[in-house]
Amino acid sequence: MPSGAGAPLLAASDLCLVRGGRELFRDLSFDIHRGQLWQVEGANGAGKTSLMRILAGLSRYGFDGRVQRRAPLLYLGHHSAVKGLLTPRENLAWHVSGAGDWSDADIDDALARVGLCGYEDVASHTLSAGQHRRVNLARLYLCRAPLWLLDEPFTAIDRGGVGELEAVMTAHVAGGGAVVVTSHQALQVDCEVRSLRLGAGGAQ
Amino acid sequence: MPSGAGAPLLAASDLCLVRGGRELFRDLSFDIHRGQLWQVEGANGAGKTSLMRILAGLSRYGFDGRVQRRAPLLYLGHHSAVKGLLTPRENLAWHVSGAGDWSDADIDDALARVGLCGYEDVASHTLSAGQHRRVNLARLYLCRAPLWLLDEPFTAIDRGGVGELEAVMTAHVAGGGAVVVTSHQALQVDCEVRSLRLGAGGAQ
Amino acid sequence: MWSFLHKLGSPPWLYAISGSILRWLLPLTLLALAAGVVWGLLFTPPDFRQGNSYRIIYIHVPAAVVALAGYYVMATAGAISLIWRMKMADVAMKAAAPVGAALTFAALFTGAVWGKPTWGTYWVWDARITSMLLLLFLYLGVVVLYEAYENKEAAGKACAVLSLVGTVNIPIIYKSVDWWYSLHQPASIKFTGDSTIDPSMLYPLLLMICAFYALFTCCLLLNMRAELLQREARTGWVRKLARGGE
Amino acid sequence: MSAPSTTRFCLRLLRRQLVLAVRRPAEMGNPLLFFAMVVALFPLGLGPAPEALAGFAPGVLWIVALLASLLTSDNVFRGDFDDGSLEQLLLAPQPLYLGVLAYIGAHWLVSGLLLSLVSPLFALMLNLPAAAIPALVCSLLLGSAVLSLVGCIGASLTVGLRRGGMLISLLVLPLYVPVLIFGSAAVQAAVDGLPVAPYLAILGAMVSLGIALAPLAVAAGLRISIDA
Amino acid sequence: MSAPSTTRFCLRLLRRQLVLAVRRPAEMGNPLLFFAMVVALFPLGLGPAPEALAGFAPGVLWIVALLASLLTSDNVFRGDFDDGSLEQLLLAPQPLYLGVLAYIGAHWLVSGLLLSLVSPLFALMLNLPAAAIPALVCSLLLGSAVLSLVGCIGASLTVGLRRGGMLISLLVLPLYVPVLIFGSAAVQAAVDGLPVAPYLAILGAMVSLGIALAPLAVAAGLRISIDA
Amino acid sequence: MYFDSVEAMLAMEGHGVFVWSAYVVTAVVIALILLLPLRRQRRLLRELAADERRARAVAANARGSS
Ligand code: HEM
Ligand SMILES: Nc1ncnc2c1ncn2[C@@H]1O[C@H](COP(=O)(O)OP(=O)(O)OP(=O)(O)O)[C@@H](O)[C@H]1O
Ligand SMILES: Nc1ncnc2c1ncn2[C@@H]1O[C@H](COP(=O)(O)OP(=O)(O)OP(=O)(O)O)[C@@H](O)[C@H]1O
Ligand SMILES: [Mg+2]
Ligand SMILES: [Mg+2]
Repeated sequence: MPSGAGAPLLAASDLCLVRGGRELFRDLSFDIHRGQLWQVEGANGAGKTSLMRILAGLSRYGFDGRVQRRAPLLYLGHHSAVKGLLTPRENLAWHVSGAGDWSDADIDDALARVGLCGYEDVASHTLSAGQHRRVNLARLYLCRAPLWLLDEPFTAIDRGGVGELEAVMTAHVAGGGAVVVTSHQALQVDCEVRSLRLGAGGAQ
Repeated sequence: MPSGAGAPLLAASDLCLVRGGRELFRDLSFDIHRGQLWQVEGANGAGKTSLMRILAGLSRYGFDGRVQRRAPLLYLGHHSAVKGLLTPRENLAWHVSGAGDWSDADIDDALARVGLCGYEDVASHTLSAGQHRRVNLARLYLCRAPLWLLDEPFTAIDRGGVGELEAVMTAHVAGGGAVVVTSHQALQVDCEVRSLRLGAGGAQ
Repeated sequence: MWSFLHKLGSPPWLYAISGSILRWLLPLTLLALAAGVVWGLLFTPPDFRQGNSYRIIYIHVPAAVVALAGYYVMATAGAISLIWRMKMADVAMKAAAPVGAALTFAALFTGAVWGKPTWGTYWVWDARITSMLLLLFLYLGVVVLYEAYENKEAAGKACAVLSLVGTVNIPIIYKSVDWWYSLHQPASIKFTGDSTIDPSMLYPLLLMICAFYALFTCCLLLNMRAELLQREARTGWVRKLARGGE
Repeated sequence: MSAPSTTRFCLRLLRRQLVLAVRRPAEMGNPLLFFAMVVALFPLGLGPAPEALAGFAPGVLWIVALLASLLTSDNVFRGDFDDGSLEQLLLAPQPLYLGVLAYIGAHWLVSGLLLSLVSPLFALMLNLPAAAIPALVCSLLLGSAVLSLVGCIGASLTVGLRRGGMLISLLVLPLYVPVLIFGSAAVQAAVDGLPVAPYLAILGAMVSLGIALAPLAVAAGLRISIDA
Repeated sequence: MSAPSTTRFCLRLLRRQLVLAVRRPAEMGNPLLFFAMVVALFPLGLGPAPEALAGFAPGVLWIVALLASLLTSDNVFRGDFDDGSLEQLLLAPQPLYLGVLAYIGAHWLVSGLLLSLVSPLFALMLNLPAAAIPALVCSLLLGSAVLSLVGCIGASLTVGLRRGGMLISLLVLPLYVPVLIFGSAAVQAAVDGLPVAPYLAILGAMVSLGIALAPLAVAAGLRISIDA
Repeated sequence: MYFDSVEAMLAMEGHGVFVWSAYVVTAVVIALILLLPLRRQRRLLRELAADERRARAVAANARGSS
């Protein structure tokens, strides 16, 4: 599917946010179409997370402008949404249960692809920081929502894991999805990366 | 001070750790001398955090081997130890209060150096993820302990911040301190980096 | 003496010696229990005031006495574990708690059931009964705290701290409960005369008390053996045992 | 896109909550043990005379049940808020009303239901006449459902607050008062040999009203808390 | 290296804890509000006859104070454990005993002390004779210090547990019993016109014992919890 | 033997329910505290033995294939 065809999955117009007396961004307008990969960049405190939450619809007050969402979306935030007392398998099964019917084999397969083969049945709180996040990232292999909003997905992930995540994102974009990702690292993907730079207000 | 002179700041001998039925490392012995920079590497779940906690003395049961600490140390872990209801200034003042007497100017200076100038007096829970961690990292500018144990200090920090942290670490090592750091990124420092690779057991 | 203490700290030795003790103590205990029960239930005359309901005494009193003694065993083991850092003391303390809790429950239950025919009610807030209830809570606290920790070595230490705090507190708790009881108006019901017990009733009671002490020892050793196996699962002697056991 | 039916989704959510409760036996046993121990405090504080105890047994049992429910309801959403699961629930396509009902149902099952079932034991210990025990169990069954419904409203409003403390008790205790009054009145009526049914009917009406309205309030509260 | 004196360090820790409490007024007001509301529940649950109320006022006031202290002590170390501050405290060169004492002291100041100071108000609401009020305040002042000391032991042992639930109430309530007995006995003695001093002396002895020993247990508990 | 018949023994002049329920519950408690650790010990040993066999099989496989 050619990039930019059809109605945008998400349209933001005139977004403007002031927090703690600082203007983080103003008059931000953009359309996210199928087949696009957007990277939101900016120093610490530039407003990346705030923007992502506005796009996802989690923040509904305190900003100006309009966001129109025309497709189901997947949002992964700073928190891993993994319950320590459940096993990775139970966590993943619960996470994807809202969106479709997945067999146990699908779930184990997704866990294996994020390198958690052999850890399916331990309590998640015994996992290391990176493994903990990987449980959540395994959703990317099972998710059918066309629009992904990923807030710093590479946190605590080792180099091999980052490469695989980039591959998944590329594949999703190539298959007609769209991805908005924040990261402090440069993305190594073989598709066009549109950059959204948030400027002022951050740590210098 | 030449690297390796005198008694080691920390001596680990025959460390061996089994967690959840997996052997993470065995017969690990090393001495950390003044003027050395060690990077602990390994995939997610390789046991880096577990090793750091053993070195710091926070884990005392469940491993074999001996750790001798001969100098005060500074440990920064996955958790930022920043209280949301206190301001960055209060947080930092409290953190360094155990080790020396610092004037308010010193503290503001350290906060400015991590890019938090202007944020000294807001409640810490309104800070962004990276700024939150920066409050804790500001301790590095005030710390007189010769041995630093830093567990993934670059998490959530933007590119500029990473560069500055690397400069601080280099300066500390050049000044006769020692640093043990875990990170998934390659360090860009102009001093020798000794690498400690933890192998088996991690996510593949 | 020192070599004995040293041996006591060695898991394989403890495992072996407890095995050979159990081999004769366990059958003996069961035999004594059976004999005591049959004697008490069938071969003693009824009490002139309480009739046949007094036969509960043969399990009530031993259970209560041993449950109380059990706390001291547990607390002593906890103190040893914390002060001399002896791992086996940890294990013993952990092993004593569920047994003590079970016996305390038995004492409470039999007491309550006995209360209905004699006092007309299942429960009164008498000093001794109340302190028994508190003892149950103290035991349960140790059991639940141990289960809540994942790292069993840390769990042992935490329970040792708790039981040590308990040792300081137990006398205070008992004294205060006794005092509380005498402070408020006395309950209308009293325990029946204790020393005026007839020899024909006394001997089976003594037998049962001894049997319950033996039972406590057996359960303690059994629990310790299971705990040792779990803690030492990765060591050579347990592996050898597992291979031989098949 | 074959999204699974909403009912299935909610049943899964309910199961997840129950699994979490069972994995944390101390959490589940806690309302019961708390109940047991606080009930035991009353004779210690007020004196052991059996008649006096029987006199205030209905009130004491109800107040302690209410406290047990209050204390556990604070945690219903807290863990999910802290680890980000709540955001995911709000973003799920299924109606939030039903998801919230699953949370409330799980809370009632592991606190109210269990507590009602073991309450006869404690009633006996406080010398409550045996004739009043069925009334106690029934009123607790119904009343604790209302307590869970109302408690979750308070929990949803306070879960996002950093300075919340146990603010929930301030919000929720006044709303608990009618339940306490009718609940303990039901037991007292049974003690006095009066008919109990009217009280139970009122409690039942409260339950129905609560099931219809409380999840709406909880859903709104959660949306606000996520934003704070 | 001029490490600041240990006393200064502890005073700073105490100040930090107090600042945190003041920043969270709901947290600080909470024991008071909880106290007020639960005390208000009793007339509702037990019936409002004034003489009856006066009869059980000493016990009820003490039980509610005890619950308020229990509920807040669960949180003493929890926040610091979750955000890593506790690791830093354990790694500090100053003796842990004194640091722990600062935590306990702060907890007593914002729960026990405040509660004792406002208790006369609630005592009047429950028709407690005015003559007994000094005894109530004194016994609460001393007794709540013991409650804080013991409660922090429970908190330190359970802070690291993922499956802890409100396990602390199981660990701590049996140990609270002596305080409850002597505290309510002191008030009862004052109501009956008997001398109160012996009871207060016993409570004072408990405080001294607690200050000497409890911080040791708390320090040991924290070291274990950090490791679990 | 004090009682004349089995019925008399069961009834115990009206106190039978209390006496026998106390004895039965105590018997169950005793059985539990004896059997639970025994069962746990047996299960642990069985698991360890299975582990051991698995490890040996893996080692044998590795030797066989190389
Ligand atoms: C739930 C209720 C009860 C509890 C918790 C309980 C608890 C105890 C305890 C702890 C002891 C051992 C005391 C010691 O060794 O110092 C004991 C002994 C005894 N109990 Fe009970 N009891 C209960 C009910 C009853 C009833 C209803 C009776 C009979 C009417 C009874 C009769 C006795 C006798 C005769 C002794 C042995 C004599 C003595 O050592 O004083 N108990 N009980
Ligand atoms: N409490 C525990 N019980 C059992 N296993 C544990 C526990 N904590 C950690 N582990 C295991 O120890 C291993 C190492 O964990 P650790 O946190 O040290 O990894 P790490 O190298 O720091 O990884 P990361 O890069 O993801 O931070 C993991 O495989 C984890 O499953
Ligand atoms: N609740 C709040 N009240 C006031 N200001 C806030 C609040 N939350 C965030 N801010 C401010 O908004 C700014 C942007 O925060 P945000 O979390 O969006 O940054 P970010 O770009 O995601 O940074 P990072 O790279 O560190 O994650 C920060 O300067 C922060 O101080
Ligand atoms: Mg961010
Ligand atoms: Mg790590």
